[in-house]
Amino acid sequence: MISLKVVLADMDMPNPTMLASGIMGETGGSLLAMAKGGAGALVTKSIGSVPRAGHRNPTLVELEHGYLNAMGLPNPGIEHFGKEMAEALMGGVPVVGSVFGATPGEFAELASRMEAYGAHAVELNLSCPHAEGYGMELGMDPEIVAGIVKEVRSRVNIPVFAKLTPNTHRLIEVAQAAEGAGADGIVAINTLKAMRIDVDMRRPVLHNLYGGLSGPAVRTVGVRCVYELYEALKIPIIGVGGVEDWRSALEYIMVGAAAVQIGSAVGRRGSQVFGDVCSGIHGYMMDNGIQQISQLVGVAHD
Amino acid sequence: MISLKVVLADMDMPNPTMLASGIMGETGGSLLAMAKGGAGALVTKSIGSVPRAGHRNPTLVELEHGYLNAMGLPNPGIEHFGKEMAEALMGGVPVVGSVFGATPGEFAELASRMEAYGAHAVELNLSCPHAEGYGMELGMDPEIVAGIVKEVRSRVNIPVFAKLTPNTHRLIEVAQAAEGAGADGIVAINTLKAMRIDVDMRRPVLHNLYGGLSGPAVRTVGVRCVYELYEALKIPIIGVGGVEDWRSALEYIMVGAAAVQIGSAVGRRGSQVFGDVCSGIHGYMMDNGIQQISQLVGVAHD
Amino acid sequence: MIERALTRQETVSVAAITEEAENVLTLRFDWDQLAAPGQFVMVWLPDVDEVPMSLSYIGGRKGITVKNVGEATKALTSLQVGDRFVVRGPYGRGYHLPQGKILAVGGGTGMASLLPAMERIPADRVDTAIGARTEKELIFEERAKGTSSNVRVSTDDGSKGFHGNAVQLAKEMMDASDHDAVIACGPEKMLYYLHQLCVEKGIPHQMSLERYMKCGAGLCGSCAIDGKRVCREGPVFSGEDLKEMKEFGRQRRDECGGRVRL
Amino acid sequence: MIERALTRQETVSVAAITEEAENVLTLRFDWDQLAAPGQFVMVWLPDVDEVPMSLSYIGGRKGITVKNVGEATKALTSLQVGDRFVVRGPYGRGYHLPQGKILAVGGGTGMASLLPAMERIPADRVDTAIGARTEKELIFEERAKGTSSNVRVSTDDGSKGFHGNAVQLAKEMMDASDHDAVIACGPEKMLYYLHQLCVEKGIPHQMSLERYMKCGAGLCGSCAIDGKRVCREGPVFSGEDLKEMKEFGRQRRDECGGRVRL
Ligand SMILES: Cc1cc2nc3c(=O)[nH]c(=O)nc-3n(C[C@H](O)[C@H](O)[C@H](O)COP(=O)(O)OP(=O)(O)OC[C@H]3O[C@@H](n4cnc5c(N)ncnc54)[C@H](O)[C@@H]3O)c2cc1C
Ligand SMILES: Cc1cc2nc3c(=O)[nH]c(=O)nc-3n(C[C@H](O)[C@H](O)[C@H](O)COP(=O)(O)OP(=O)(O)OC[C@H]3O[C@@H](n4cnc5c(N)ncnc54)[C@H](O)[C@@H]3O)c2cc1C
Ligand SMILES: Cc1cc2nc3c(=O)[nH]c(=O)nc-3n(C[C@H](O)[C@H](O)[C@H](O)COP(=O)(O)O)c2cc1C
Ligand SMILES: Cc1cc2nc3c(=O)[nH]c(=O)nc-3n(C[C@H](O)[C@H](O)[C@H](O)COP(=O)(O)O)c2cc1C
Ligand code: FES
Ligand code: FES
Repeated sequence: MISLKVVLADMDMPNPTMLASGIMGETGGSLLAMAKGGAGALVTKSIGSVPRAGHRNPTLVELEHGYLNAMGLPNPGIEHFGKEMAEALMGGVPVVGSVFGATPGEFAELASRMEAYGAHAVELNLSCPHAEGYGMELGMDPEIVAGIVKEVRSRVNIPVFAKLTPNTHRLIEVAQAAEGAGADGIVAINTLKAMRIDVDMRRPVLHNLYGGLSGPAVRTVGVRCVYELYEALKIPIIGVGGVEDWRSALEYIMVGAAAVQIGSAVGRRGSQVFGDVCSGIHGYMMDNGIQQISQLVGVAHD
Repeated sequence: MISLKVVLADMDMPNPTMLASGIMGETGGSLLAMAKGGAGALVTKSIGSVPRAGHRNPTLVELEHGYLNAMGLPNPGIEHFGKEMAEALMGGVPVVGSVFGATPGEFAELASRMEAYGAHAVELNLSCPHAEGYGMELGMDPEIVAGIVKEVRSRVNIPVFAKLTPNTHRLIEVAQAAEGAGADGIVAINTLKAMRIDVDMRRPVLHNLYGGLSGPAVRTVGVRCVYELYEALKIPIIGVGGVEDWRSALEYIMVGAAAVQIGSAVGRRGSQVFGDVCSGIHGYMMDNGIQQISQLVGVAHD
Repeated sequence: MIERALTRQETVSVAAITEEAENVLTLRFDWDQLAAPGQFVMVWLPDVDEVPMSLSYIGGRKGITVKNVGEATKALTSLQVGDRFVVRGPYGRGYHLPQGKILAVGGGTGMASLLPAMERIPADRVDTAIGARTEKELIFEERAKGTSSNVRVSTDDGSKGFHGNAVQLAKEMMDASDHDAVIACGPEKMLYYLHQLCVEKGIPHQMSLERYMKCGAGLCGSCAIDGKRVCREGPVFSGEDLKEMKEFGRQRRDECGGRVRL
Repeated sequence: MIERALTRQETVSVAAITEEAENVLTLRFDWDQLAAPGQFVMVWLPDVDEVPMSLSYIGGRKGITVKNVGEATKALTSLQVGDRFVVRGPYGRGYHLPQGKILAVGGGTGMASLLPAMERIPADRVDTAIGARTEKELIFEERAKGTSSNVRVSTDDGSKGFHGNAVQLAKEMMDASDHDAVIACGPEKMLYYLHQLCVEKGIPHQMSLERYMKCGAGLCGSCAIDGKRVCREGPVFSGEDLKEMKEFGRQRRDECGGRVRL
């Protein structure tokens, strides 16, 4: 019997696809819709301590090969997010609460609120490239990252994932620091810092000037990062960046990802992208006589 | 009279388009062909001290939105390159000698050989992501870069350009170090470190495992880098990464590039891409009442 | 397998301006892009904002009809002929053109979204109810007459036509003759009661909704209503879709994604 | 403005193997990709190498005809039915099918590139000269007979057919009857003298060249001949192109890009 089941740091998932943070993850209803589409786990929008409107529009640019976004971490704040979590949990798959903060204490507080709301794990956004004082600004420094992970780890009993940025040559160091501080998994990659100019208007399109590049354009960068992480770490890695079909999901799995997250592809393919990826993987396993998806994790290193 | 002429660190160019290093730059004949296609200047393949075969094939992957390459710096060696330079110089546009080495002394020696061959400027490859001991391994450290630039600067009388990597969060620091050490211009960006897996074969496609991503996929990253560099530097910046038409060239110019280099687009569009970009820019200048291309440099910062 | 192709982003310039009513005007612009009735575009005014607007004209010369309600719409309604702005799209799913006799019900700027659909249906198959608070805010009455055999108007204050709201007028028109389908766009409260009415009478219907939109492209989730994206699965939803929505007519979201009671 | 679309990379498996001569065999594989006569593919054998190979069959079931000369070709000629390899392409510009009476001249594995072109021209318009060093190395004689009204063979050692080289044989055939065009593929020295002959006789001709190829896609420049990319502007060049080449027949490049005398 072919099985796509994954146990990710104690989290039981029916399949290795997860909704990536920030895409359709702000409301309980939209999270539920992704579970219906077949996602094996759901990551919420990154939630902060207080409501936040995010950057002014334009916050998104469509490119032929992906998207550029500078949403600026809009979110209703942790206080109001309990209702959304309650709804999302009805999807029957694990829900991972993504949080962002400026200090270890803020991260830990948010994480423990997420735990209280019933989150199966917490994901620390240490990698957003377009929100000053948050995200990537912290996530490029191994010591800061270790401090945050340690504090969170000591305050919650659910798995803690650290989501990292590829916008530095220190990715591996940072990941090892997170592992050393007790992280249960590494999520890579967040978006690449990027900018688009409107030549007619002679200015950057995004109101925030720069933003984060996602989608197929970043896939080869993400796959490279996961390959390198797999050689350097013992904890599981969750691959993200440009997954849009079963082949791109398997690229990540073969370089060492225990699971993959899908974000941008939801834009054009809708929630069924999760189901489509899974049935594609199932077909591949059938054709190749593979029973457990775990048999494929890391095979590209042999 | 509309003019596309550019004076780049004393180098007179008929237009702001240059051939990027490593594309059709290994032989005099192919460099000449790019001049015929309309390039305003030619950068040679990066040349080292001795002949080098580069990595074994596959050295290139075609993607929908670009290429992944790990050529591994194949080149005939500086000794044999004089003949190619002599031929390239017949193109009537400036020829920039690109060189790579492991030490300041090696760079300086190569640069002065290039000067002797008649190069109008020298470009230091501090950014190749797939050749051990060279390129990016040096180019992420401001001190190493300053040391190399200083040594080269003291040995040649032609302009010295430093070509930098985006695979680090220290790009600005590195560029400032190069400027401080006497560089006459910064070239950005080289390719992004990346990897592609063949899912059927379950292994990386490139024989070198990882390589460098180029083409439209990296354009928004390159534009962001040039935008940041323009705010931090006084010396001219040469933009490169995903330029394929006049709009993408103007994106770079508007964020502050004095000139642009074109590499990947030569693959599918051929040498006429230079002429096409220039006539497109000419049309834009006509429509917008602009006489000198320099009037557009950096306008996206206003 | 790709559901939707890339949308185009393009700079256009104002070709003509028509004042439709107090504080409402139509900007026409030439944009060579296929669009279906009911689709919308994201309109960017540099330095100001980027906001969603229904296409009120979908031929080669397109149009948006803007009501001045805040900063972005004020800037849009201040544009002059020749001024430039940037559009991306078209986005969303529009109306499926229904068979038989149609009743089109528009409130406020809702007529902007309906008219391109009405213009693709023979006039003798279309009845129209246009609602406004007062005569001065009434729009597109003449244009509706060109594409509809029977156009009636309601005003809340009775300053013109039927004295009452658009739903009451629609009920009267439904009672007066049989309709095979209803298409509607307007304030959500109006749509909500019209939906109840249609369900009661068993008339198939489609309604175009509005939600706070950021990306417009189906990613950010800010426009979600019961997990459906107004920018992608909508803005036009069928009566069946609407029936299943717990938030329809009851709740929207603010810019932070917080719940707001309607 | 995009000159060439993206080529596809795909895993295929060996469907059939035919031994053509000593050390030369044809691998057939099903690959659903349009290809023109004269185009080539990059063939990757994981852990070994990736090398250029002309397509010797261009229908749905494609083929490459490989001569074992080194590591990659040895590995290729050791494959069994069912074994897999990866192809990308097809690359390059093939033959423009000429009008009138054609003389096709193939030396060594050159016939592999010519046959798909010959098979698109009625047999009564095609004469063929196949050159080999010795009878044992002769390939595709039977296949050529199926698509050619007159097939002649030359061997350097006289072990079969005309005793001499393919250019001498071609001259004899040109003298014997009129030809409107020549197409040819084979060792560069052969092509060089054949080109001289065609120029002398004023016969339009096209020839497929080989150079050391790395990327195959028109970027790296390793295949350049007088600034032209054999992988993009070639591999098939016209007589006019060849006339302008200073390196044709004289010089090639090694893996480092260094000049090598032919
Ligand atoms: C699919 C769709 C089609 C629309 N078509 C039209 C139309 O044809 N004509 C027209 O006049 N208006 C239309 N609107 C509404 C229009 O987008 C808002 O009036 C406009 O965004 C207000 O911006 P502002 O800066 O002028 O006002 P603000 O002062 O920013 O806001 C006024 C009110 O407008 C709404 N609003 C503000 N920003 C947005 C946003 N990004 N997305 C949705 N609502 C917003 C909010 O409810 C807010 O309370 C449409 C909205 C949607 C979602
Ligand atoms: C457009 C084109 C079409 C070709 N078609 C055919 C064909 O139909 N049948 C066939 O048997 N051969 C063909 N070749 C030649 C074939 O590519 C080489 O024989 C093969 O690459 C040799 O590899 P190897 O590892 O076996 O030998 P090596 O031991 O690596 O080299 C043997 C010789 O082959 C040549 N060679 C090696 N690698 C390459 C390379 N990457 N590109 C070009 N030449 C190379 C060199 O001249 C070298 O001296 C073609 C070459 C080109 C450029
Ligand atoms: C519109 C948008 C919003 C995002 N918001 C978040 C976020 O809030 N937190 C986060 O960790 N990542 C966020 N991301 C990054 C994604 O989770 C993901 O890392 C990235 O987009 C690459 O994956 P993809 O190519 O599948 O989209 C966002 C991405 C997009 C496109
Ligand atoms: C096949 C290939 C070979 C390259 N070789 C070199 C090189 O030798 N030296 C160098 O500085 N950059 C090299 N580059 C990088 C390019 O010069 C350029 O920085 C990069 O490709 C981005 O530009 P593009 O998108 O226009 O290709 C190479 C790129 C490619 C695709
Ligand atoms: S506006 Fe972003 S998903 Fe609809
Ligand atoms: S093989 Fe690279 S350009 Fe032809």
